[in-house]
Amino acid sequence: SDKTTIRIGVQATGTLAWELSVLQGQTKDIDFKVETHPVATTEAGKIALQSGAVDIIVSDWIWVSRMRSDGADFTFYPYSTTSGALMVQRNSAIHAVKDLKGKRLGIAGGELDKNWLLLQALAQEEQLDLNASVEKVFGAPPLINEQLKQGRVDAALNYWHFGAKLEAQGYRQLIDGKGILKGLGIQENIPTLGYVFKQSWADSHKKVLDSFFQSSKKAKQLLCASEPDWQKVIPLTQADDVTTQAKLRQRYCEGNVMQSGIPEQQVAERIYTLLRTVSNNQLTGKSEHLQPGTFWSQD
Amino acid sequence: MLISLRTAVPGLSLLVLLAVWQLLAVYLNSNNLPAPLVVGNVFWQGCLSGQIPYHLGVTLLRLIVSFSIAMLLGCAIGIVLGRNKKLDAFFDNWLIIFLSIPALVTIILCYVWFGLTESAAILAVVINKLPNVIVTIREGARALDQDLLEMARSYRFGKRKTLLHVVWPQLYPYIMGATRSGLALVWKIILVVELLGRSNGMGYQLHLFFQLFDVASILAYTIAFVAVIQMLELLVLKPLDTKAQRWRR
Amino acid sequence: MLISLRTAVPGLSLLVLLAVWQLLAVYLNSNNLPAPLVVGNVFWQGCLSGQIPYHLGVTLLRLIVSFSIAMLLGCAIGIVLGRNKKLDAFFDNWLIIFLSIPALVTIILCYVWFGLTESAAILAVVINKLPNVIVTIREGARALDQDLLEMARSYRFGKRKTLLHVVWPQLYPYIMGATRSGLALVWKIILVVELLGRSNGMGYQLHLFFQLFDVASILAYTIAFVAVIQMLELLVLKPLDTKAQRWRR
Amino acid sequence: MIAIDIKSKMYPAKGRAGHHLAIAELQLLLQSGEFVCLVGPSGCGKTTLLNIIADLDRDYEGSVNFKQHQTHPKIGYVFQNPRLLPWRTVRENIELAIEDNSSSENIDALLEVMQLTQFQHVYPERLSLGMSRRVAIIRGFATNPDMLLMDEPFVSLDAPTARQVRSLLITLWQQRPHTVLFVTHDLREAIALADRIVFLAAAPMKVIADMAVPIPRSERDDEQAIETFRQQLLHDYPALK
Amino acid sequence: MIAIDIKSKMYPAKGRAGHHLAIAELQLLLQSGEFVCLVGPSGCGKTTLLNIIADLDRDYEGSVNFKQHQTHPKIGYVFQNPRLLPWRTVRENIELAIEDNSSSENIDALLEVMQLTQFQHVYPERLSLGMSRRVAIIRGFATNPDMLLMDEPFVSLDAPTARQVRSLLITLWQQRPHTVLFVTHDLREAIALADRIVFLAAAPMKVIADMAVPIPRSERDDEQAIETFRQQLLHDYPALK
Ligand SMILES: Nc1ncnc2c1ncn2[C@@H]1O[C@H](COP(=O)(O)OP(=O)(O)OP(=O)(O)O)[C@@H](O)[C@H]1O
Ligand SMILES: Nc1ncnc2c1ncn2[C@@H]1O[C@H](COP(=O)(O)OP(=O)(O)OP(=O)(O)O)[C@@H](O)[C@H]1O
Ligand SMILES: [Mg+2]
Ligand SMILES: [Mg+2]
Repeated sequence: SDKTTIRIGVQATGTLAWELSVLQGQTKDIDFKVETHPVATTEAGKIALQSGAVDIIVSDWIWVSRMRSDGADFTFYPYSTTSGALMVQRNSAIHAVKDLKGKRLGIAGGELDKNWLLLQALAQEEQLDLNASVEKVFGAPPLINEQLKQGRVDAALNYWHFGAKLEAQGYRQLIDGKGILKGLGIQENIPTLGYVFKQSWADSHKKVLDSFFQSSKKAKQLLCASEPDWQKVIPLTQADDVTTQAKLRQRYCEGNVMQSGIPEQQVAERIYTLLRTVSNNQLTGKSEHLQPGTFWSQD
Repeated sequence: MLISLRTAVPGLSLLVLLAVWQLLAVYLNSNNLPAPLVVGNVFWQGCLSGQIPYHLGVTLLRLIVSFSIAMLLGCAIGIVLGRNKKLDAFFDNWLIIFLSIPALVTIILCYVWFGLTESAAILAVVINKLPNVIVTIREGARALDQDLLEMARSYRFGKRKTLLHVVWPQLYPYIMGATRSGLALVWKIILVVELLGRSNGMGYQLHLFFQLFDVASILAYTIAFVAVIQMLELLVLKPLDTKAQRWRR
Repeated sequence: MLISLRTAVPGLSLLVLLAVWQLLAVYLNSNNLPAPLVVGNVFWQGCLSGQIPYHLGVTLLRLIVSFSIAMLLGCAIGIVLGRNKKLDAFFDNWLIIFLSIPALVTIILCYVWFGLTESAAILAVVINKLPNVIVTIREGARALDQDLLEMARSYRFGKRKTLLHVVWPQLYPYIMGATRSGLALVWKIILVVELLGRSNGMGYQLHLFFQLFDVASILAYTIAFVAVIQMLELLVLKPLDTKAQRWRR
Repeated sequence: MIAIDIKSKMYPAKGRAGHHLAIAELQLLLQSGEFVCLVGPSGCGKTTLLNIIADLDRDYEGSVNFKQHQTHPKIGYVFQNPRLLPWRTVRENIELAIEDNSSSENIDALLEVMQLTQFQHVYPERLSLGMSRRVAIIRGFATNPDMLLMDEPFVSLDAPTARQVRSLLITLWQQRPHTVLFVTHDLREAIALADRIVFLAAAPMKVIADMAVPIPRSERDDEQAIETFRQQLLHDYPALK
Repeated sequence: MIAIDIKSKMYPAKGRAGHHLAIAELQLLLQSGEFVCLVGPSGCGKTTLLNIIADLDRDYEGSVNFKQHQTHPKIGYVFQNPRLLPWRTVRENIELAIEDNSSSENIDALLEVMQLTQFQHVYPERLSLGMSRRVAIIRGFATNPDMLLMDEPFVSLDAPTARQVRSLLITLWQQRPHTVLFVTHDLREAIALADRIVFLAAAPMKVIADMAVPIPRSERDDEQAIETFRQQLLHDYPALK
């Protein structure tokens, strides 16, 4: 077959794998071939993209902008708006961000975690310097979950599927990324994750890429709407209990990029500036503005 | 009687280890330390499904190739640096630098430059392991017995004979040390290498289980690897030791 | 003249390395390998802002503590196992097992059991490093000169004197090997330990940069560490070497 | 008095070499303060015997009894090879063997006699073999032992030095008579020094002759009396020729 | 003919030990096929000299010239200590030193004379020191060298064995006269073996006497002629006493 091949770096535990499995089930509708390349971590995905082993990975637009400012020609197309969440014990006394004061907070991914930075910005609006007033515990996501379960931290800010797993086990979600943005006065649905690929590659594969995006959208809808398709995906969730599976599906579907996807430039710019100030340039790099071309547009 | 005791002791020590593990598991009673039986079961399932043999095999292949390259090159360079003061003065710096470059850096650079290929992965392991071998063997080469070297020279042993019969046996304990602790090191590095750029192997799998916090599976895979290393020790290293140490009184 | 040459060679070798790096950077012209100057700049900024000294300090502290514990314990156990065949037969198995348990597993278990605390981190490093030290020193202890030990016994040196004056100097090259390659190993492990569960230190920082794929910063931090190790080598290990090797002809 | 009664000393089989019966049924009585020379072919087990007496080798059948001494007596063992610690200087090597560091003048005197004063701070690798041997002899003397075991101690010494060292040994022995067991291949030396000479045969080691020396102790080994006694010995035991 | 002309041999200063002038202005001519004994006090530089001749030490001023030989001649060096490879058996140690492995009968014969046949497959750690020395001697002989350097080779041999080995040495030398440089402290042995004896003094090494021996070569060192010549020597050079 002379179908164009798209090579995609897929994290074994990520939702992209679900989608692709549905998508690949519909070979007759699509005019391209997907070649999945399993990667273990997000970093492994980035390496794969840089070394040219894959064409597309899933990552975030802040990173894309940062890399662009360093001369790389990556670009971003929205994939999901799901974001991490702040979890506490069901009967915890913590009910609002300001209750975190003096508590032990577990944070996945380190001090440049976007949710953590935005949470700090939100607390700032309430005149609370979170960075100084909570006892931070950074660690790998699974360890952070474990810490919460063992009661070694009072709250945990973790990636969304770790949050979902906690939720299925009866933990309470205090606030999620979307909620934090709302609190900061940003109502728009901003994508957190997206397909990232080389601009040059995209330019020469416009048609295929477009049809890939279409198919992926369709796959998403199938996953959320059709029971048989979901059943096929269940083993990929790597969760044994139905509650967790359901929670994962729910969170995943909530994150669907319903609108055309491209965020309004000035909203993205606002978040960018926010992250830039809170992280003291560390997350975004030197560039004062979101790099033009960070968001890919077909035309 | 004596011989049976000698073979019994290692078995006994294994049993004691298992008992300690079982006790700890019972005492902690959390799924952070599953009991041996649970892990054994997972291990067995993994073997039956072919998952463990597959990933173990892939990793072992990488391990053997990169370990052999690193040991051969490392011995050669180590001997040269240990015997040649001038070269040593020049390359000493490089050695220290390569010793202290984080594995992460070399792995990323290897992958980014040479692509996510098998050879890049192996190269990354070799680069990480090589300086360690060199440093150990260099110490050995510095401590060579001058008397015996002079003897070899006056009886015109030549390069090959000297290396084989005079230098090698003296380096043997260093090489054994580098082999044993080196296997462990390569194994540690290979896990990271696989984590960052391979789609199979123990490192890839272990990370998966870590994400799922599946300690039983992590331990099952660990057991598989430990078993292989034990076999290697019993079937290759121990007999080599016995043979090489025969001459000691 | 000779002395000035001797001090010039290491400098020269550094220059050559820098030149190679510069050439590679120019040739590849990608931000995956920034030029020395770029990295130097990042390094300088990091020093000025106090970031590098802070994280480096934290990591060094961990390194020193865990390295010292591992070396001391490792030497003691290594000597005992090397000299006592029975104990060795029993613990040999354990050693191999602990050698081949992946760093990931011990680190995770330490953190899970003892929380994301400083002592858990150090314990994890020690557990990873200890078997390597033991294995190397054990080889050394096995190769001890029987004649000198007999001499010490017949002149009633006692335990302390024998250890200090007869055993230690013979183990010296093994210990130096274990120190040099061990520093590198501890450094590699500490990075993972910090990455998985600490809120500061080089590993934590490197992971942040790694997430951002900021190779320049990664290299800048690497340089900081390499500089420290070089200092250690120049100010401690080299003089020790010279002192300890004085007696050689 | 020292009663040596070795039923058997066997070196275990190992590799291609079978086990080796080094000593069998050896009885030997040493009076305290006696100076005994052991003379026997190379490989007959002299070093093995000294090791057993020095308690370095416990892997034998039999017993070595030190009467008069509750514990094992202090032994100065001059090994067949020097066995100096290469990483300690000449002086340090000697001092390490002495339990009390008080006898520094004693060491000075010994170094002087052995013509090693200017080498006292030198590492053994920078000595000639004969010089290392002399250091080992000093070490044996300096410990002021109850018993002196000397395994061919004077082989690398030139004639004048050997004479001086023999004279030193005799002086030391006269100051404080201690039991000396002295291995040598040189019959003249044995006759000059010993109260008693024990002749040994090999495989396994056994005593073929044990005789008192009727000649006064002397540092010189080429006096006529010695030569005469030697001729007589060679005549009585042609195996020694 | 071998022309040795050493302007100076200096051991460099190191640690607390200053530099040491071992040899200064030493001229020595050896005829090919000559058997020369070196006699001198311990530490005078005999081993240093042999090392220079054997080309093991190139750090000296001066030259060693081998006439008749384009290249450096094949040398059999019996070191002062045995220097056997402990991880090779007796036989392997000997065979390794031989370039062609054809001379296995030769080795058998030598092992026989040295009474080591039954130890040929034993590792050196299981030998007595005297036995190791004998192995080293066999190694030196077996290479069939152009020149034989022997550094106190017979010190650990009992009298009968020593006589046998001397006899072997003489036989070998008669079969194929090669230059022998033989270090010994035993004047009788030197007189019995040598064509010429060179007496050395120490610090730095110099020749104090160089004389032909007017006595036929003999394996026995206690013949009357030897004793007479020795007495005369001691009389002429009291320093040797
Ligand atoms: N490696 C060395 N470094 C420094 N000095 C040395 C070294 N080797 C030997 N010497 C010195 O050189 C001198 C001569 O040593 P050499 O070994 O040649 O003596 P020798 O005549 O063989 O003595 P012996 O009869 O005791 O073997 C000695 O004073 C010794 O201290
Ligand atoms: N460690 C050992 N293992 C096996 N056999 C040994 C060992 N040491 C010595 N022997 C054997 O025991 C016998 C006696 O050895 P020993 O060293 O006591 O001889 P010796 O009388 O001191 O000889 P020499 O005069 O040559 O020093 C020798 O035949 C030797 O081969
Ligand atoms: Mg002996
Ligand atoms: Mg000498």
